[in-house]
Amino acid sequence: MSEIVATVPNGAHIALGGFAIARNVITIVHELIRQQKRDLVVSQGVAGLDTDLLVGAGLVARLIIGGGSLDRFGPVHCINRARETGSLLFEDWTSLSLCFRYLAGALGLSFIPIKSLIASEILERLERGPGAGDVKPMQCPFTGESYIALSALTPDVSFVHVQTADADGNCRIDGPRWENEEQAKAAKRLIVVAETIVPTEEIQRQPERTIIPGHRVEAVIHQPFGAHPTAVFGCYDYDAAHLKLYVEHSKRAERIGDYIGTYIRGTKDHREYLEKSGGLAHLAALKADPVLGY
Amino acid sequence: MSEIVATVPNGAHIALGGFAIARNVITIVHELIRQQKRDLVVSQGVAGLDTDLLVGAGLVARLIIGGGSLDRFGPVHCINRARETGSLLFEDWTSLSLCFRYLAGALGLSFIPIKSLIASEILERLERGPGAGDVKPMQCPFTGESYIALSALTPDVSFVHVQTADADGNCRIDGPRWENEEQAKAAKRLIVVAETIVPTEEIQRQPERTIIPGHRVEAVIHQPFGAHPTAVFGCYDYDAAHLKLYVEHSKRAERIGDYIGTYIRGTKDHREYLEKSGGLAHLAALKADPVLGY
Amino acid sequence: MSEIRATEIMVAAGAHELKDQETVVVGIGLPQIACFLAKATHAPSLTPLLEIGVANMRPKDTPVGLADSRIFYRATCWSGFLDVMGMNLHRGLVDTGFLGALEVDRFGNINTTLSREGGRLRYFNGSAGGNDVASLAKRVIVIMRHEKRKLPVAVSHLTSPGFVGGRPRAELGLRGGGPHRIITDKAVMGFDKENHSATLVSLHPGVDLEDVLANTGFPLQVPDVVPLTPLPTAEELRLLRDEIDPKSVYLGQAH
Amino acid sequence: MSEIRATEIMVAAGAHELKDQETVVVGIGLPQIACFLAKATHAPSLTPLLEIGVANMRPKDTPVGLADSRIFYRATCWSGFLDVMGMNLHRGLVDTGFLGALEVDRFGNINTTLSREGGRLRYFNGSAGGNDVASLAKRVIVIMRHEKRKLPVAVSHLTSPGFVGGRPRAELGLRGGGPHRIITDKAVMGFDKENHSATLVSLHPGVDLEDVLANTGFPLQVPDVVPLTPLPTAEELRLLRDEIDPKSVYLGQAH
Repeated sequence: MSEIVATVPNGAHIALGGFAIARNVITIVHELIRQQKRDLVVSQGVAGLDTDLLVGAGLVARLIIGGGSLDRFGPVHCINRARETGSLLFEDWTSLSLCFRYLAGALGLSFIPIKSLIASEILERLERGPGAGDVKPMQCPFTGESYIALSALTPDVSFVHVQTADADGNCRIDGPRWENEEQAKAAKRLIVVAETIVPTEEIQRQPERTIIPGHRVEAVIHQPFGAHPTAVFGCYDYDAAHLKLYVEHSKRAERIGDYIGTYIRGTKDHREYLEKSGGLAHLAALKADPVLGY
Repeated sequence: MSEIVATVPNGAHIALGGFAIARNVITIVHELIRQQKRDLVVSQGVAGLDTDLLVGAGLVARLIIGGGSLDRFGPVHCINRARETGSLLFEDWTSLSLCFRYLAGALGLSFIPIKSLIASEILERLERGPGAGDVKPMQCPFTGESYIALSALTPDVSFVHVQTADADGNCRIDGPRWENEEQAKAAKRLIVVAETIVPTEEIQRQPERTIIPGHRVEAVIHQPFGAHPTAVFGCYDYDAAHLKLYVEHSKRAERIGDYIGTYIRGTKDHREYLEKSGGLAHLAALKADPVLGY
Repeated sequence: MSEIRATEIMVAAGAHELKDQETVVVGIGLPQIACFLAKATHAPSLTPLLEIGVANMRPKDTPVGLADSRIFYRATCWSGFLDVMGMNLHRGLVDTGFLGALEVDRFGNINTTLSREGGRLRYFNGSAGGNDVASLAKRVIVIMRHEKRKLPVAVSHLTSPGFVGGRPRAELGLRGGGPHRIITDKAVMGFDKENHSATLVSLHPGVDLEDVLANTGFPLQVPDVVPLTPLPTAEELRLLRDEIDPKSVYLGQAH
Repeated sequence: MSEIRATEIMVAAGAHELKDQETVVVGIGLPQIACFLAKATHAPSLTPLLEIGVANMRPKDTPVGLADSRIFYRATCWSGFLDVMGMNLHRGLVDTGFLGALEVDRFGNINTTLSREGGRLRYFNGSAGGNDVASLAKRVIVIMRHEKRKLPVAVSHLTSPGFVGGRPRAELGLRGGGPHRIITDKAVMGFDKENHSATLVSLHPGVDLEDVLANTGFPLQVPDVVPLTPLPTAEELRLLRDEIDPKSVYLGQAH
C-alpha cells in the first residue's frame, strides 16, 4: 500500500473516483498526505472530502474539477478557500464536460466535441486560465453545427474505490458509477482499492458486472472501510459524526492542520486511522443493511 | 407484436441487435417479411441470419454493416449475392466505426473521429458510394492529428433481443453485448424482444445490470425462443440443424424463397414458426445448461 | 391540517409544471421532492434521473445529498454520467431540468459558483451537472428563495446559461430550450417569448405584488392580470407530509 | 505420439510470438488456439480479448464462431465493442492483433472482403473488427494457408491496411505498428524494417525454400540464412491435442 503510493511522483496528475461523500479513496489520500507529495494535479468530476483534504494538506498545485460538495455537511471549504486566496491553479468544468474528456482519453481520441459550456462564464474562465489549451470552438464537419472541442484527459494515475474485486483487479461497482469507468480507463496507470476481495470464480459467475477488467489494473489494495468517513453503497453508510468533525476543522484554515495531524500524520496506516476514528464498535454501527444498502 | 411491426414505415432505417448467429431479432424479422415491408435501410455491426433473411426476402434497399457471418455454418449468402448482383446499395464499414457512429448518435454528437478506415479500400469505397456523406478527413483541433470524421448514425427504429426485461422495458443483457447499448440508445425508437419478463422488483434488486433503462423503450415484446434458430446466452443454444437447413436454402437464389414460404409466410406468428421448426421437444433440446449458459 | 408552508406551495407549483411520461433530471432537495410529488399524483410514468447515474429511484429515507445511498434506493437503473448526462441529456431526451441556484438573473442565467458579499468573494460548489442541464434540457425550472440579492439584474458569475444577453437560445448555439420557470417562496416567474426577460406568472396566495417587486433585484415584467398560484391540494399535502418528506428535512427549510 | 500436423506448427509458432502480460485481440480459429496455447505455457498472464466484448475467456467446449456462447465461457468481463475495440484497441493498449485472411500481400495488406476467381467477383465476410485491429494494434500477426493466390503482389481488396504502398505506418496516418508476422503452413514471414516488404523468417521443418517461393505470389525477400521454425514441444502438443482442441475442430483443418 505505502509502496504503491510511493510510486506516484510529485507533480503527477492523479484522478480520484469519489463523488462528494461517496466512495472516496480515503486510504490513498491519507497515504499521499503521509508521504507529503507535492505539486499534484488532481482531476475529478465532483470533488468531496478526498480532494478537499489533499488541498487542505497543501499537496495540490492544480485542480481540474466539475464541482465540489460534502452534500448537506457543507461545502468543500479547503478547496473554496484555496480558490479565494488564489493559492492554486483552478479549472472549473462541469460533470459532463469532464466525463467527455475522460471518455475521449479512454477511447484514445485526442478530442471530443460537446454542446455544454457554450455562452457561460465557465468557458470564458477556462479560455483565459490554465485550461486555455483544452477548449476550442469548432464546427461539425458534416452539419456545420458549432461545438466546443474538449481535449482528452489522461491522468497519470487514477484511483478508484470499489466494493468488489478479485486479485487480478476485475472490479465490480455497485450503485451509480458517475464517471468512474471513463476516468479509470482514461488513465495511464490505474490503482484500485476494494472493500472485498473475491475469488476469480465469483467474477466469472457474473462477468457482465465487471466494470473494469483486471488487465487494466496495476494494483489492487484490499482495505475494508477504506472510504471512511464517506459511504460505500452496500457496505457502509457515511459517518455523519466524523463528517461534521471534519467540516468543523476544514472551515478554518488554522484548524485543518489539527485534523490532518491527528487523523492522518498521527496514524501510520488506515487501520490506526480507523481505530482513532472510533474503532470497531463505531464502524459496526455504520454497516449497511443488506436490503437497503446503507 | 404485429401491430408494433406495422408501425415501421417502408423506407425506414432499422438497426438490428444481433451478431452473426447470436441474439438475432428473428421474431421481428419474420414479421417484417410477413408484412412485406419495402425499401428498408438496415444497419448492424456484424450481420447474421436476421439481415440475411431481410435481404433474401427483398425488403432491403440499403445495407450499412461492418461485416456478416453465420460463423462456421457459412457466409451470409443472400447479402453477398445481393452485393455481387448490385441489387442494393451497400456500405461496408467496420465493427468499431459503426459502433462509434452509434455512440455519436447515442450521445447526441453529430460526428465522432476515428483512427480506423485510414488508407483502406473500405474508406475509398465509402467515399465514392452511398456513404460518401458520412466520412470526411479531419484534424484534431488541439494536436493536429489526422482522423476520419464519421457522421452519427441514428436509426429510425432499433430492435434488440435481450434475455430479461420488465414490463416497463428495463433490460438486462447477459453475455457480451457487442454494440447493443450504443445502437439501442442511438435510435429514435427502440423496440425490445425479451425471452423473460420479470417483475420490476427483480430489476430493482440489481439495477447495475440494467443496460437499457425502461424510459428509452417504446415497447417490450415477450417472446420465448424469439431468437431461434440463433443462440441466446443463458437461455438456449443455436439450432445447428436449422442453421444448416437455412444455409442450404440461402446459398441458391432460387431456393431462399422456399425457406421464406415455408417458415415465415407459411406461418402466421412466431408460435407457428416454432411449431413448424420442430416444436416443443426440439426446442427443449436446445435449452441452455444453467452453468454453461449454452 | 396545519398551515401550508411556502416550501409546500413551491413544491406543488414545481410538480404541476411536470407532465406524465416526461424525463426529468433533478437536483437534490426541493426539485427532487417536487418530482416525487408529481409522480405520486398526475405523472406516474415520469422518469426522474440523477446525474450520477440513477433512473427512477424510489427512496424510502430522506437523503442528505446526491451521493447519499438513500437517494438511489429502488432505482431501476444504475449507470453513470455517460448514460444520464450523455445518452439522455446531451442526446436531447431530457424534457425538464430541475435545478436550485445561488442567483438567477432576469434572463434566467444561473450562478452556483460564487457570491460577492460586501466585496468579498466566496466560492461555492460550482456547476457539477448544472451547466450541462441548463445548456441541454428542453426546459429548465429553477426553485429558490425569493430575495433581492439572489435575483439580481445580472448574476455575479454566469455558471449556467439562460437567454444570455436576452438572446434566443438557438442564436447562442445552445440546444436546450432554456429557462422556463423560476419558482420562489413568493411567486412563479416565467420568461417573455419576445424579449426573454423574466415575467410574473403567478403570486402565491397572501403575497403582495409590491412585496415581490421590492424583493426582486431585476426589473420584473408584470402582466395586467396576475393569477394566484394554486395551493397544494389536501392530498398533495398529505403525500408531502406523510410520505415524501415526513421529517421535513427539505420542506422545513427556508430555501 | 502421431505425426505433427502443419496446423500444430502454425499454432505453436503463433503462440511463441506472444509474450506474457500482453493484451491480444484474437479472431476465431487458429489465432484463438494459439493464444490459449501461449497462455497455458509461457504467457499465463496474457489477456485474450474478443471484439464482441469478452476478456479472458476460458472455453471448455470448442465454439463454432465468435458469436457462439461456448467461446465466452468463464470470461472475467463481458462488455461490448466500445470497451474492447474502443477503450482497449483504439486507446492503443492492444499489443497484438491476431487475424485470419483471404489474401495478404507483400506489404501485409489484408483482404477479407472479396475474391476474384476467373473474373467472377465473390463477396465474403468483410472487415468486422479486422480493419480496426490492423489499423490500431501495436503489431499484427496473420495466420493462413500458404497458397500462391492467397499471397498475391497486391490484394484484390485492401480491407485492412499493412504498410500500404510500402510506406511507413506513421506516414500513412496509422497508429498501430502494422503487420509483424504471416504464419502459414509452410513458413513464417516478417517484414523488412526498411522497405516494409515481406521477408522470410523461418521455414517449417521439411519444407523447401523452392516450395515456398513457388507458392508465394509476391516477391519474397530471403535472408542468407533461413532458420527452421521450432516444432511444438511434446507438452505443447499434449495441451493442443488433449485440452485446447481435443476434437481437432480447428487443428484438423487445412487453413
